[in-house]
Amino acid sequence: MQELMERAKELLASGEVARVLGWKKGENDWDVEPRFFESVDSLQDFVYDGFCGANLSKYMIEAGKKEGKTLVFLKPCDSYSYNQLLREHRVDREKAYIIGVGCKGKLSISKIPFDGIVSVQGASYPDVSENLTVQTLYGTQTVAYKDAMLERCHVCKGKEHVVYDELLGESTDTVDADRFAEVQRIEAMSPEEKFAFFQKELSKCIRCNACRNVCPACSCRKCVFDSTAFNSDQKANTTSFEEKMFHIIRAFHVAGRCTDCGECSRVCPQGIPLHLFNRKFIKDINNLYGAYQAGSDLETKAPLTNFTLDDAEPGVGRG
Amino acid sequence: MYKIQKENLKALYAAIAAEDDLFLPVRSAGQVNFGLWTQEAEADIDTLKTVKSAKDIFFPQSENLYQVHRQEGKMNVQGAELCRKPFVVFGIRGCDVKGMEVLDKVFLSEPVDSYYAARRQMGTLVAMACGRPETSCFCKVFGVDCAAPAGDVITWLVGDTLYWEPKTEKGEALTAKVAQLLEKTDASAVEAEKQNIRAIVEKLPYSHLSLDKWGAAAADKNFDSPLWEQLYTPCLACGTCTFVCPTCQCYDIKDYNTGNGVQRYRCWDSCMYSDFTMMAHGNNRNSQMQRFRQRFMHKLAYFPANNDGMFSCVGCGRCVDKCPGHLNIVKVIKAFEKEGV
Amino acid sequence: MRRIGVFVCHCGSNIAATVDVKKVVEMALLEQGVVHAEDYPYMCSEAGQSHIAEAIREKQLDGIVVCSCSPRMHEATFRKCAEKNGLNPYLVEIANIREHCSWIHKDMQEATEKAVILMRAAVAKVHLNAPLKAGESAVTKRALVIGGGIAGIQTALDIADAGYHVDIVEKEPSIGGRMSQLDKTFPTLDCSACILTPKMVEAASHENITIHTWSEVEKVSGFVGNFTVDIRKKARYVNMDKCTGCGICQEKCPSKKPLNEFNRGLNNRSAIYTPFAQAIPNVPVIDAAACIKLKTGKCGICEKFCQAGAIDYAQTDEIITQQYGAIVVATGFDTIKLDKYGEYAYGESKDVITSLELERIMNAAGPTKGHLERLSDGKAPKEIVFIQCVGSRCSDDRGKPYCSKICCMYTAKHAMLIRDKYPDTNVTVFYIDVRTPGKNFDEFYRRAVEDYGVNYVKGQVGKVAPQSDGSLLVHGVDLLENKQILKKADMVVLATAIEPNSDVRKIATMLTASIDTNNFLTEAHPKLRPVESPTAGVFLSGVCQGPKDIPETVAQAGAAAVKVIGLLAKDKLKTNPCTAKADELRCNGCSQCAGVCPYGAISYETRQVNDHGIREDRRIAVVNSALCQGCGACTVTCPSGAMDLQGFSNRQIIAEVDAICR
Amino acid sequence: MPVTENWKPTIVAFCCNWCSYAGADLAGSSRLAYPADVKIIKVPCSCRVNPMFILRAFEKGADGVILCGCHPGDCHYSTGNYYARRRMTLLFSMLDYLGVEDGRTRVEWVSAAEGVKFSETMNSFVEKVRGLGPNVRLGDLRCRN
Repeated sequence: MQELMERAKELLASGEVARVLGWKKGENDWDVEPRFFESVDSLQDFVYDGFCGANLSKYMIEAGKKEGKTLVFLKPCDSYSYNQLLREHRVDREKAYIIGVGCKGKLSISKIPFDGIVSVQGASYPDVSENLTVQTLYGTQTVAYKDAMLERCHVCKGKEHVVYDELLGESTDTVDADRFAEVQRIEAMSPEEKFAFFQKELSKCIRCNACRNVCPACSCRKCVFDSTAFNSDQKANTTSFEEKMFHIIRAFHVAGRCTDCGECSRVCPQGIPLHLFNRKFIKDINNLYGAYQAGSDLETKAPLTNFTLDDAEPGVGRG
Repeated sequence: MYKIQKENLKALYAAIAAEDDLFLPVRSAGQVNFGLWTQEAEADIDTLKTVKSAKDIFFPQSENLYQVHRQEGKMNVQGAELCRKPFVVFGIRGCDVKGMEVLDKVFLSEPVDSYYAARRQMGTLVAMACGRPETSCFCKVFGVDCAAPAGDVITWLVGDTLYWEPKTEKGEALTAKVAQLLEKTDASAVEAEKQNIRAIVEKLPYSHLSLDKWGAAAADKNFDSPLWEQLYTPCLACGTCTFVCPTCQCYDIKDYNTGNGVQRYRCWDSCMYSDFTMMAHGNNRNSQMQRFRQRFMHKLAYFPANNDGMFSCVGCGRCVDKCPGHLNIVKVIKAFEKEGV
Repeated sequence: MRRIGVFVCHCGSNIAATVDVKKVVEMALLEQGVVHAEDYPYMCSEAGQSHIAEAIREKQLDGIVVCSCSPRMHEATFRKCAEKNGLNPYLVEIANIREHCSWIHKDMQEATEKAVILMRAAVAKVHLNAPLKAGESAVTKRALVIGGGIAGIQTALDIADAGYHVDIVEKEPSIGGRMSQLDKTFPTLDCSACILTPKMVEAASHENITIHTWSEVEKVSGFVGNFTVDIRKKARYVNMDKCTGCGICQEKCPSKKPLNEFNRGLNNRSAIYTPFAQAIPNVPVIDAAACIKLKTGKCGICEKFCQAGAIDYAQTDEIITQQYGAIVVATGFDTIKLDKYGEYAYGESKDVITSLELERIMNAAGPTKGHLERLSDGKAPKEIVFIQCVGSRCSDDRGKPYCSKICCMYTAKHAMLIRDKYPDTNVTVFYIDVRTPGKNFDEFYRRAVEDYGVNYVKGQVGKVAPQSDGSLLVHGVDLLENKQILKKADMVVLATAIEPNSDVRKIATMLTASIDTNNFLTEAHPKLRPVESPTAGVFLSGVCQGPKDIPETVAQAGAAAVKVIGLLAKDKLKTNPCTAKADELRCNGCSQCAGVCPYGAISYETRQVNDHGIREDRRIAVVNSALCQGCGACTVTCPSGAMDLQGFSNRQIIAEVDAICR
Repeated sequence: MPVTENWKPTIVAFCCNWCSYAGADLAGSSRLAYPADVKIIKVPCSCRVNPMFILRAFEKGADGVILCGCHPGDCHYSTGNYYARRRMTLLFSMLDYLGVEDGRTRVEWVSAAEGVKFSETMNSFVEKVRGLGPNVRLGDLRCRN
């Protein structure tokens, strides 16, 4: 972390960058927030540890509108999101100085199953095999680092950055689960079970739009669900259809563009496993049209703006 | 003071639900929210905070106002029924009860919101003291005593025993209905619990936030602070904070085309949204900084200015827990305390 | 609120016998905005139309729904009627209550209910119809033909004869193309050069034709009627105005190593060369890769001998930019590479040759001066084996899945010519099928078999094995006799599959013309628009669209020319107003829409927008309405709904859905 | 809405202008009957059909939605139906995943010459949807009263 801070200070002081987009210490160990640092002094509050899960790439849309270059720290998986935004002309590469930072798996405070957490030690020097020491109002607890990791880190895309100006820090491969296992589990259910499963999950949705607003692929200036373009502007969770429409269409709109960064599931206040929608599309795309990873490059045609003459027919494989 | 063993609570719920609708924290798909009790529902009174506050029961996220039916070229307008069936909210925490007081200021002052007023009249609040307050709790700052919350009935869960104390007429009436399930007891265990809770509350990191920089006088003073420009940056413009908040009361009114007519409904709106209070000419707050500022200025300055100093935050800490960008009212208050003018 | 009139047609009894038209009228009057509804026996008749006209006047209608037959029948009629009466034609919608209702349903109640719903959907849509106006764009009265083979020459001549200027761009030093390499042509056996050369001369001397040889198309922009094309004229190092075509330079040139492309590499040429004697223009080019002077700075012999002083080593490539109204692609073909067909020993033995190489060998101007001889030892072959379908009709990825179409006929021609000229030479042809549809084609083939004694064997060849005595052992199979054949041959000729010229992909991309999996250019409709590409203003001529023989190529070239003439004859083009349009306030500039546009109609520009008081520079999609054909692919790619299709807008379709489902 | 003997499904059929709409016309002029439950919406090309339209139909009370376009390779706009094919493949797969009965959605390629196929397709589709009964999993309850 010190290394990152020093490098950021250096670049800021030299005038090479006008600001730094990084993570700022919170009130507690875990409530780290994304932040633009405009001065060397302000970087005192810079932090980089296991709680820096937030993907900063979407903030680069706004950064591109500001004067001068912005230094941004991107984790390997964040760099895919940035690349996808670049491909869609939503960010200006000229106005970014990208430091690819090492990542050893990121934590979720909601995965630490204790009441009254006061502090969490061990987040800054992550080693997957180590434990976090958690001070709570009601005593000291420990939890394995791995058990407190975000879902996306268990199915990590790898240690490589797909776009950067320089690299700092080591990454660890944290994969210990099959990315599509949960999708497959649902696919194997009967239609009634599937319906019941999603009905239960989606009935929690409060239409807060956190999933949409955090999503680097959902970068529309005006979302269809906020506009009259389709006569479909909605704010309400009036009937269960509203959530289905919203989540199906949202997943469809990001199909072939979603890098599976997992931010939607991370931020959902109701803990809805929203990545299961996106991953279903990713799985289908991989199976039907060949393996595709959004954001991995700028050239490969996206699956939904491409075709082959002998593509599968809709509904193929149905009983 | 009465008591009932935890294992008998299901019988208590059944007894209440026999006549009235019973809302209580229900766990579904891993999350706890207030919901209607049924035999199948998984009641969860151990979880301190429901994701959404109990506000939803009195001021639903979406509610129908009236319906227009068109048939053979004729219109038929039908207003929504006001709530007529008594109901009980069980397990509401002190902060949420305080939240109701804030909502009352808005909806019960003239012109009275008849939908809300009807529900308030029909609803009985069975509050519950917070045995294990959370780090994010700061209700003390707003004068809430979570060891002895307000409500029609107050309950304390101590070990496996739920203590029950009716406080109002409504509370007494409810107590009478379920009297056969309750056992009279003295208040000693409850008193000890209150001391316990208050001791923990004292130790909570946000319990001693200072509101000196806030209140009616802050309306002009804090508006132009350069701090807003720094504080808002991580804001995603989602509505999480507003939708989990027990006091946010803004709503939008919309029409739904049912094919044969229109259903006019209202639904929660969020001042974080870019189309909040959108008018024909555009929006009077057209940057996220302005929208962000609005939310906190409203809670901490404008609302007290219009409501005898009452803040429209109750310190429940839900926004502290749920904000995807880890922004929250505590950070705002602290920033102004440290650097504000 | 629109003032809508609903007109329900009886269509005699076609509709009225099954649909209660009075009920439809009655129900229409209950719909929002409907201020007039009536029924009439024949709405499309003069009298019916006068009812519509009267209602437009009397009731100030600004939307019309006609419940009648399919819009494919009379939409144009009713639109014209509206226009004549001062109403924008796009404010008319048709509810198809005949083909989609009365004709397929028996039960009157059921059919009437459905007709009412179809009427409602049309009313709901017409509420949202916007008055659209077809745009106009001017037409540049000049055509570009890419490729100077027989297809390009014929197209250019036909266009030029109609009075329009045509430019031919040919990448080789001369026009003439593949046909100039052929010896004789089937089924008449006339000499290829004899019939081609006059056409070449005619093109060269035509006042309306400009020929750019040794040139390539570099860049294309614009749209139908208004293309702007950059043409790269490659450095020739010979001043075309000065050169007299005397040929002394080629004679004196000391660099004689480069393979002669025109003779398929079977012999060599000089560094300064014209590909063949009848070349047009008859001006040589210097092959910079082989020229000693250009490589080392020493030599300069050609310059010394050129009395006209035409040699100019300092020449550089030149870009000329020209406007065109129409572009014809006539890029032709080449034979496929045979490196995946090792079993035929091509490249291993000099006596295994392709049919096109045989053409050069048989040609008097070819490497052997027209004598049929083995390239290995110069001996006359006594046994020749022809192998058909080398790379054609191939099911694996070594060759092409299609039939190259010309091989059966030219092989019959070769066999016949050889038997005619060298009666003691035996000719055997291994074939899968002999395909000879075409005027006088089968007769021609039968002559080869019956009159000339060519030995046709139905079966494939598995291997050609060069023997130590210089002969070739052909391992074949006779499917009719069901036996293996081992045949000793002196020469083996491969009927090699043809494929589109390798440049076609680059050209298709520039023109946004689509190509199929075999790199043939796609036609706008396989049956009904065979010489038009899906991109308006781009036409197809010759083998670039699919395998063809000469008569077919010439016929298609003429057809393409007619299409071009039809286009250039117009002063203005009316554009389809149902085109896509981007809402600048919603557009993200993400460029996904351009990725699915088959016409290249979408571009992006950065401009300042005023989004409710926020002024900022944004990248916005811009649709060129002259190019857009209105398919709507872009609209679904657009996540924000910024891209919409006029006449079939998101809200219009949703209004129809709502009306049907309510 | 209870399933009764008299229940009739609402079926929306999106047909491309160049092939399938003409195919439907041909079915009509050939008097090839199919149930009146089917209501056709004309679109220029199958690629014009947005998944929003299909969900919208279900929201408002459709019991089945079918999309018809030119056969792959025959698209009037040369490539439109290829995009439609991918889009619908993914959308239908998602609807299956959510537990919506798979018989409620279908894509069929019908040329202008295939009046018989159009009619047969509609007959079999309507029969399938009738077998499934009313759509409750993807409807908005407000449209039901």
